Amino acid sequence: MSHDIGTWVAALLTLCVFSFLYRDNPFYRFAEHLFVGASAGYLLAVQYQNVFRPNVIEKIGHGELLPFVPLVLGILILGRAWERTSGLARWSLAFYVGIYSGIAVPSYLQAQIFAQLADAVKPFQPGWGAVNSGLILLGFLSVLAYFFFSAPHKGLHGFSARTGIWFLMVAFGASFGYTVMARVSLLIARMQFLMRDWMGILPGA
Amino acid sequence: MRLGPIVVTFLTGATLIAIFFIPNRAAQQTQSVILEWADIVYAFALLLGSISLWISHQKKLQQRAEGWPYSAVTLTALALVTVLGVTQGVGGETIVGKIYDSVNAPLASTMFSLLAFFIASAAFRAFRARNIEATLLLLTAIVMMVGRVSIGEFIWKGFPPLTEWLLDVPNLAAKRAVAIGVGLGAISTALKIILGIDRSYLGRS
Amino acid sequence: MAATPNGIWQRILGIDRRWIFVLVGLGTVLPLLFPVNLPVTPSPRVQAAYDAIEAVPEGSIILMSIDYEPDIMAELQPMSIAVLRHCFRRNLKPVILTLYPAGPRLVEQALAVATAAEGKKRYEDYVFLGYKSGNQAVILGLGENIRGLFPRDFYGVRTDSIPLMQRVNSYADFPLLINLSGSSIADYYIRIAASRYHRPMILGATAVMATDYYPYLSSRQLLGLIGGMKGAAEYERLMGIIGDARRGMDAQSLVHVIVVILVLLGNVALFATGGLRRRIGGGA
Amino acid sequence: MGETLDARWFNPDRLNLLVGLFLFIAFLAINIRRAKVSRDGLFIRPLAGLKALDEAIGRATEMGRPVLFVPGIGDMSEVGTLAAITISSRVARRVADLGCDLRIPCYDPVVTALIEGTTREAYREANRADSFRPGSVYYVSATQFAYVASVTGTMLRDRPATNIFMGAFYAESLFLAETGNLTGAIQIAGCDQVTQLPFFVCSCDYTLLGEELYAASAYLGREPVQLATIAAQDWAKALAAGTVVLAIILSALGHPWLGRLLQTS
Repeated sequence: MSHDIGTWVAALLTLCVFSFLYRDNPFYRFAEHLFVGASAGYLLAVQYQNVFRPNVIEKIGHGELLPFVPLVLGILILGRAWERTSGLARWSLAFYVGIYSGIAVPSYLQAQIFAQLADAVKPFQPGWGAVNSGLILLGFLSVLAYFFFSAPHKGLHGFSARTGIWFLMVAFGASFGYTVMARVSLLIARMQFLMRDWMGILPGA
Repeated sequence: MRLGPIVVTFLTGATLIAIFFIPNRAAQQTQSVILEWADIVYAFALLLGSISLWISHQKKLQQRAEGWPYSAVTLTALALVTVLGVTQGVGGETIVGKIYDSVNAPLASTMFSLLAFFIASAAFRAFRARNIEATLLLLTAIVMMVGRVSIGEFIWKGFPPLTEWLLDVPNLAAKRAVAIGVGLGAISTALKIILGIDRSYLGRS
Repeated sequence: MAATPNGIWQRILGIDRRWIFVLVGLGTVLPLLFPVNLPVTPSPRVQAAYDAIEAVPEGSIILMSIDYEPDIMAELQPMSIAVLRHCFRRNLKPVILTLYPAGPRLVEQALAVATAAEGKKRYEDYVFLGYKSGNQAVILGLGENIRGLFPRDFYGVRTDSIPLMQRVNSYADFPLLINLSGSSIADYYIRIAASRYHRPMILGATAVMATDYYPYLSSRQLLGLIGGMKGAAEYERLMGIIGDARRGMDAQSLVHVIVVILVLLGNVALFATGGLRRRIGGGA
Repeated sequence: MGETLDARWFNPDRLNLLVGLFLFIAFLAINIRRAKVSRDGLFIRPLAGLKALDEAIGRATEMGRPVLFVPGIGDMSEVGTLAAITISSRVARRVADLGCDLRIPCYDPVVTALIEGTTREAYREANRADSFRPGSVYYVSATQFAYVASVTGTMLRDRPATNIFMGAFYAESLFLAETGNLTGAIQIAGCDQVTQLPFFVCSCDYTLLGEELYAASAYLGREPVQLATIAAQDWAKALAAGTVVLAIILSALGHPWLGRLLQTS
């Protein structure tokens, strides 16, 4: 058994969460509420230490004026706390939404559309590879057809949309199968923690 | 009254799109400053959220509502971690760092590992060969689950290449089409906001 | 419709899900206690990642971003250790950073294991810049002025004064970028470092994320891809070392087999009770 | 690469992207015009999940139990979140009309502030401003599994009759959907992360796949201009498909220039 308090706390909380598998119970509920409080507090402290202090307090302390702009925007957002000042937050939110919408447009255009298209137009591979290239093209076109909203799924369009669904289902199955692996890995690591670091019944470090 | 914020969104959004096409150093630096401002606004939003979290649990505590002792847990954790983190820092050697390692980290990884159990029960319940689509999903998932681990190779040498093929051909085709569709959807959603076509984020009028 | 032989199948269909949980739990614990060490064969993508590191000229400085938190370290930490050891073995000099506030502890842990195993020293063989907030802004900034972005390293030393750092200041100075990521941070690196700056890039991701990045492999935006604990185990195999990833692989196999058997059992039961025609079961 | 490019005011390597952007804006403009001119509006294929949305909210009202809306764990940099905000305002409007209880636990604090505003507005529009409960839209924690722990707690203890998951979801998808399945709620999901879709498909009654999420946000508005954006996307998709086929044929004939036009940096 471990002699470290931190390990004991971690192990007991681990067991509290595992108890959820049986059913909702006070131990799980305790862990849940502890987690919400501790994580919200941690995030707040991290933001203070890594964003607010260096980018606002220290810069203003050095006589910079520019940080007053986000400071004011930030204070406006706090207006949401009261009904009467709630409308003020709109300005900061509008700014914030504008930023991320603006970044999204070119980024998605480049990485998700052009890069994918550039790859999709590669010439077919020779020999048997051509069969795969053809299947990829077929799948690509039929899945696009499934996501074509301006026409009903009838006739040729309906047929290709249905083929598209098949490709989608295979992709979903692949994701599901792959995910099983990831989740089991996490469980293995938790068990390694309980059995090795806490109970000390597994070898290795 | 709503016009102001809409203009703000348009200007920031359009500026960030433009910056993407301008390699000029001044433009790139402007982008960094704007993103830093966004971070500061986020920090205030986090403060706002944490205040509302505090108020709602305090209310439960005061009214002795059902489960109020749990609210006390959340409040204590929130206050403690925030105060310690702001005054003493959040690095590995601080108290908050230790709390993080023995409370937040194990809770998060154990919650995450519960998915290993859920994925098994979901597979058992929902993977039923009811029609072609469901059967394709089920078969692909089974091949992936068996083929990606050592035992798959043990059973049949062809499993690993088959999983590779599934990922490289049908999966790639479907994901590529979805990526392009999602990319277009994302661009149009972002453009709608920048151009003021969709104002729902401000509360429609 | 439920004749006597159907009774048992009906009961299988209606089994309490907690029995499934017990099976999964046993399937994880038992192989850890009694390992049989099933063999691990490297996949082409992991091999490609390995080869990409092999292809970098000895002595080069490479950039490494380690971006995950403890909740998924099970999948990525063994990978970080294996990749770091590989770099050290090849005498490459990683400049490491993290975009998660909880990242530094994990990076330090990984470095402790890797440097001890390969006998390497801070500042001579690697630099750890520490954590910087602002995800995308940092990734953009790395293309501009790294020493400006990180005036001091994690241990408070001025980056301008570190000889290793004097040789690098933007993506262009690194022949290889390695990102070990548990989130969409990987997308930003692909969009910015790999696409905009054309940097050769290797990605280590969780098993779930990995399938999403296959398209980038065939478009050569990624040179190699290591997915999850299995990928890490394959990498350990290529390196000829045994770490936590390879130790977990037996349990991995057994649980997969359990899930597959459950699915088959469910379908047989459904077929036997005529449920296929009646459309019972399922959440749909 | 940095230093030499600094003084330029345009990156010629991105000309193709700029052309693409203007082309898409042109598609938008043309379709908005078409939508305004045409009398019956544009045809947009109905989405099964959306029809179910109304029924599910109605069912919660009949049962006297709350509706739970989960906007995902994306921040504002993910467009799925923008769609979730728009959808939440439509759902809030419907809920306000029917007068049932709504819970919207949020992960991102900025998203919380936005949704709080749109929900309040939706109640006002329905002339039910007084029945908006200030605590119904609340921030939980921007930590993935702390958020999940709290939301699953809400599912188990408040027993919402309808769970709506819309936005960007990651590993928590299965956790939320399985817990919801256990409580017997009607579940409708929409997600733009392909890797998470199989879990929603397995555990939810209806799932909007990929870009259907974005389409839903436009569709729910039922305004001609919104529908026009879907049509514009379809044009772009048709163009993409056509380009791919043409480029492959051209390069087979020895003219790879079209493919090269798509390369960006």
